[in-house]
Amino acid sequence: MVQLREFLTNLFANYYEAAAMILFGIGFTSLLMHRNLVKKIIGFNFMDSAIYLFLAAKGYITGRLAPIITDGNTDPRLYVNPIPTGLVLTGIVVSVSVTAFSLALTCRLYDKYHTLDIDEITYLARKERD
Amino acid sequence: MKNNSFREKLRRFVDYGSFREEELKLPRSPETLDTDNPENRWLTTVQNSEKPVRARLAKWFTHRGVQVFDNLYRVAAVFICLTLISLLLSVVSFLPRFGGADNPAVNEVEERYVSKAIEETGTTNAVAGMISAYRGFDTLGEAHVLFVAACSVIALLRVDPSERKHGRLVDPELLGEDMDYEPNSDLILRKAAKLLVPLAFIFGLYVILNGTSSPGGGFSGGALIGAGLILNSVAFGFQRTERFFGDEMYHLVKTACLTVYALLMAYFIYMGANGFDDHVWLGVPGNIISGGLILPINVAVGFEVACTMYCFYALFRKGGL
Amino acid sequence: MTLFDGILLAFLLICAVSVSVTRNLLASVIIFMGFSLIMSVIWLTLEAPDLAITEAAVGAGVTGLLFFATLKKIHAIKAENGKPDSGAPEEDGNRDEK
Amino acid sequence: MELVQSFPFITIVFSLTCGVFCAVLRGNRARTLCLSWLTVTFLMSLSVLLYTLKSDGYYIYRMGKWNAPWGNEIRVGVLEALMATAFSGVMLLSVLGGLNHIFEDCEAEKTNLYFTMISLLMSSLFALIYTNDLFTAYVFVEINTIASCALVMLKSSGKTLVATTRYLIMSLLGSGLFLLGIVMLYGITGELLMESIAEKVREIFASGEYSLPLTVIIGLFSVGLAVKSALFPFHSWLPDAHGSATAASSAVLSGLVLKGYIIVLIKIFYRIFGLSVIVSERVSNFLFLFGFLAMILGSVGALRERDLKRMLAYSSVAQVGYIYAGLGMHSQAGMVAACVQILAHAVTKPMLFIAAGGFMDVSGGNKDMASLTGAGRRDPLGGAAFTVGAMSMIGIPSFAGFMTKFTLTQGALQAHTPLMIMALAAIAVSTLLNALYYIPAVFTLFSRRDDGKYAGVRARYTPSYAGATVAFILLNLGFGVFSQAIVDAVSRGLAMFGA
Repeated sequence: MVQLREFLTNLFANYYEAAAMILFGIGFTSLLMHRNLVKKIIGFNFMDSAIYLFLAAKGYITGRLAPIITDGNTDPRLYVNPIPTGLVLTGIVVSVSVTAFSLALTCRLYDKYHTLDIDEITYLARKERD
Repeated sequence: MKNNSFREKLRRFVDYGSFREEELKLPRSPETLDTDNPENRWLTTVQNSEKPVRARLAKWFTHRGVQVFDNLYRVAAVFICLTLISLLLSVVSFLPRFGGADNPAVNEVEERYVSKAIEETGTTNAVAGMISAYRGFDTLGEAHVLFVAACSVIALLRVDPSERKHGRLVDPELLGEDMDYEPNSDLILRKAAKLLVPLAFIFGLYVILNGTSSPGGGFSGGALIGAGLILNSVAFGFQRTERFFGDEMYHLVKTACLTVYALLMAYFIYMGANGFDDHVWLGVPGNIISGGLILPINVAVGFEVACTMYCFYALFRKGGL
Repeated sequence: MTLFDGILLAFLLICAVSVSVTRNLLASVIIFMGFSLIMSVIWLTLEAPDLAITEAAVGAGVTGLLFFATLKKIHAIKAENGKPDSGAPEEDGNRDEK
Repeated sequence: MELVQSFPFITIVFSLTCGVFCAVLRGNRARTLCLSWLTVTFLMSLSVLLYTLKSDGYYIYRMGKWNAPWGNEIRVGVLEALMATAFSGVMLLSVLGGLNHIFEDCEAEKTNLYFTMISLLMSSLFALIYTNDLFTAYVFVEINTIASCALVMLKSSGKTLVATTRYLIMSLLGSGLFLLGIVMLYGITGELLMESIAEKVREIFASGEYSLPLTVIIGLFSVGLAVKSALFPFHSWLPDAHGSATAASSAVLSGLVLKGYIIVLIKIFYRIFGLSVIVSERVSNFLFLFGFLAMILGSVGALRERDLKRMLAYSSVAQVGYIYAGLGMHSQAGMVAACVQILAHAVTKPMLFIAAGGFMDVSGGNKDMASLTGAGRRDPLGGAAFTVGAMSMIGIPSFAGFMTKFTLTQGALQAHTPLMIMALAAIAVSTLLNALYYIPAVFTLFSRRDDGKYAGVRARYTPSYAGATVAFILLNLGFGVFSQAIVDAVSRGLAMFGA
C-alpha cells in the first residue's frame, strides 16, 4: 500500500510528464487501432505532441523566466533550460511535414479506392492484384 | 497421365515454372469442376492430394488466417497500449522531479547556452542562438525535412498544368469538383482578409527579423507569412495570388533560400572546424542586425517555410501552384 | 501543480479521448485544432514562447487547414452539409492507371 | 586539419543541396547531376577510408566553432568510412542499374523528384553513419523515413500507394518510440552527445539509481529501431513496400535504408550503453530471439512467395534477422558479424533486385515465376548477376555472403552454450531454407522449357544496366575474395568505435 501511495505522490509531482505519457498512450492507440486514415494521422499528431510536452516539461525550472536576456543579466540561474525548447521547435516542423505527406497519401488513396478504411483499401489492393 | 516417378515429382517441386495449370492439364480450380461426372471426381481427389503443401498452406493463410488475425489484432492492440501506458507511467514516477533546479538536465552545457549567448552568437534569445549557431547542423537537416515533404506532396498531388491551363478546368470530373476556384467567397471573408492579410505579412516579417532578439525565428515567422498567403488566396481566389506567386516563383524562392542556407552553414562549419576566424560581424545584440549569420539564416528559412506552407495548401486545393 | 495547468492538461486528455470516440471526421478535426491551441497555451505556461508562436501558427493554422482541405477533397464536408452530392466522381475517374 | 578530414561533412551538406537542385532541373539533367554527385561522394568516402586506414584512428570533426557538448560533431573512424564507401558505391550502382526502370515507372515530369529523393537519402545515410549526437540522428532518421516512403510511392500505381501508407505508418510508430527513448535519456542524463551520455549512464548504472527507466529506454530504442528496420515481428510492411517499388528503389531500400537504422542502434548499444550494460539488461537476448525467428520464418515466407520481388523482400527480412542475431550475441565477435553482414547484404541484395528488374524487361513486365521461366537465358548478364547473388545469399565460399555465416559461426562458438546451439541451428536451417528457394529460382530462370511466349525477346543492354550488373558481380566477388581483409578492417573499426 505504501508503494502505491508513494507511486501516486511521485506521479502527482511529475504531473506534466504523467499527462504527456497518458496522451502518448492514447495517440499510440489511435495510430495503431483506428482504421480511418484521418483518425490515424490525428493520433500520430497527438503522439508527437505528447513527446514534445514531455521534453519541454523536462526543461522547465520553477520560478525561472524564458531564456530571453533583455536586461543584459546573463546569470544562468535566472533562466529556464533552452535545449528542450530548441529540440521541440525542430520536432514541431517534423510533425507538420509528416502530416502533410500522409494527408496527401490519404487524398490519393481516396481518389483511387473511394474509402478511408485502411483494411478495406488493403483488401481492394490485394484483390486488384489477383 | 503424368508419370508419378520420383524424378518427375522432384522436377515439379524444384522447377516452379512448369507448375502451371494448363501445362498439367488440370482443371482450373476444384470448385468449378462438376464432381458428379465419375471421371472428374477421380481427378479432383488426385488434384487435391497432388497440390503441393505450399499452395494449400498459402490458401489457408489468405482466407482463414485473415479473420483470425483481425480480431486477434484488436485485442492485442488494446493490450499493448494499456501495458505501454502503465509502463511509461511507472517510469515517469522514477524520473527526476518536474521543475527541480537540480535536475540532471541543468548542467554546464545548458548554462553556457544562456550565459555566453550574447558574446558568442550575438543573440539575446538563447533559444535562437542555440538552434541556429551552436546546433546549427540540426536545423539545416530540419529545413530539408520540410523540403522533402514538399517534394513528396508535389509528386503525389501535382496535376499537369496543361490540364489546368486555360482558366476553367478542362474536365472538372477528372480532378474532382472541389478543385474549382472559390468563385464568390462571401463579403465578410473578403473584408476581413483585406485587413488581416497585410497585418499577417507584417507580423510574420517582424517575427522573422526579430528572431535573434525576441521569441520567433525562421519557422514561426515563415508559418505566419504562409498563413497570410493562404488567407489571401482563400479570400480573393487563386488568380490574385497566382499573379505574384506562381510555380516559377515558388521554385526560385525555395531553391534560392535552401542553397543560401546550406552555403552559409557550409562556410560557418568549415571555418569553425578548421579554427579559422570567420570574420562575421556579430552586430549589436538586441536590435535587428544582430547574431551574425543567424539573421540571413532566419530570413532564408522563413521564406522557405512560407512558400512551402502555401505550396501545401495550393497542392491540396488545386493540384499545383 | 496550479489549478490552471491542471485544467489545461485535463482538456488535452479529454480532446485526445474524444477524437477517438467521435464518429464524425469534421468534429475530430475541429477538436484537434482546439487541442493544438491549448498546446500553444501550455507552451506559454512552460516558459517557451518560441514554441507558442510556432505551435499556434503551424499546429492549428496550417495542419488544421490541411485537414480541412483533405476533408473537402474527399467530400466529407459536402456530404455533412446535407447538400446533395453534386455527382460523386464515378468509380474509375481517377488519374493514375496501373 | 587536412582537406580530407572535411570530406564527410562536405558529402552530407552538399548531398542536401544536390537534392534541392535536382528538384528544379529537368528529368535527365537531374539524372546527370545526381549520378555525378554520387560518384564524387563515392570517391570522397574512398579517400576518407584510405586516410583513416593510414592514420589507423578515428578523428572528431566539429561542426562549427564550438566543441562537442555545445555544438554538433561527427566522428569518423575506419568502420564509418568503410560503411560510407560501401553505401555510396552500392547506391550509385543501384541507381545506374535501375535507370531505365526509373524513367519508365515514374510519370514524365516527376522523375527529377526521384533523383531528389535519392540524393537526400544518401545524405541522411551519411549523417546516420557519421553523427555523434542523438538528436541529429533523429532529424536525419526523419529525412530517411520520408525520402524512402517517397521512393516507394514515386512508381505510379495503386499498389505502391497502399504499400507506402502502411510503410509510413509503421515507420512513424518506430520513430515515435525512438524519439521517446531519446527524450527520456535526456531527462535522466541531461546530455545529447554520445560520449557524455555514456559517462552519465556509467554513473547511473553503477549507482543503480534509475534502474527501471534505463531498461525501458533500452527497450524503446530497440523496439523503435527494430520496427523501422523490419525485424521479424514488425516486418509486415516490408514485402509490400519492397515488392511493389521500382527495381532501383527496392534495391536501395533493402540494401541501404534498413541498415541506416541498424547502424544507429549499434552506435546506441556500443557507444552509449556499452556491452556490459546491454548484457545485464538482458535486452540482447530478446534481440537474438527475434533475429533467430526472423532467420527461419523470413526464409519460410520467401519459400511461400511466387512473385520474384516479394521473395527477395522476404529474404531481406531473413538477412536482417542475421544482423540482429549477431547483435544479440553480446560479444565482440557477434558485433563484428553484424557489421560484416550489413556490408555483405548491402552488396548482394541490390544486385538481385536490379537483375529482377532486368528480368521483368525481357518477360513482358510481369514478375511471377511462371512467366520468368528462361528469363536468365534471354538476359544473360542479369542471369549471371542473379546467380552470383543467389550463391552469395546461400553462403557459397568466395562470395560475399560466406563471410557473414563464417563470422557469425565464430561469434556463436564464443557465446555460452544454449546461445551457441540456437545460433548454429539457426544458421544451418536458414542456409538450407535459402538454398530451397534460391536454387529453384535460378533453375527456373535458366530452364530451357519456357513456353516461347517471350522466346524471341533479347535484352537490349543499356550501358548503365550492363555496367551496373558487371560492377556488382565484381564487387561481390571482391568482397568474397578479400573477405579476411574486410573482417580485419571491421574489427579494427569496431575496436575504436566504442567510447
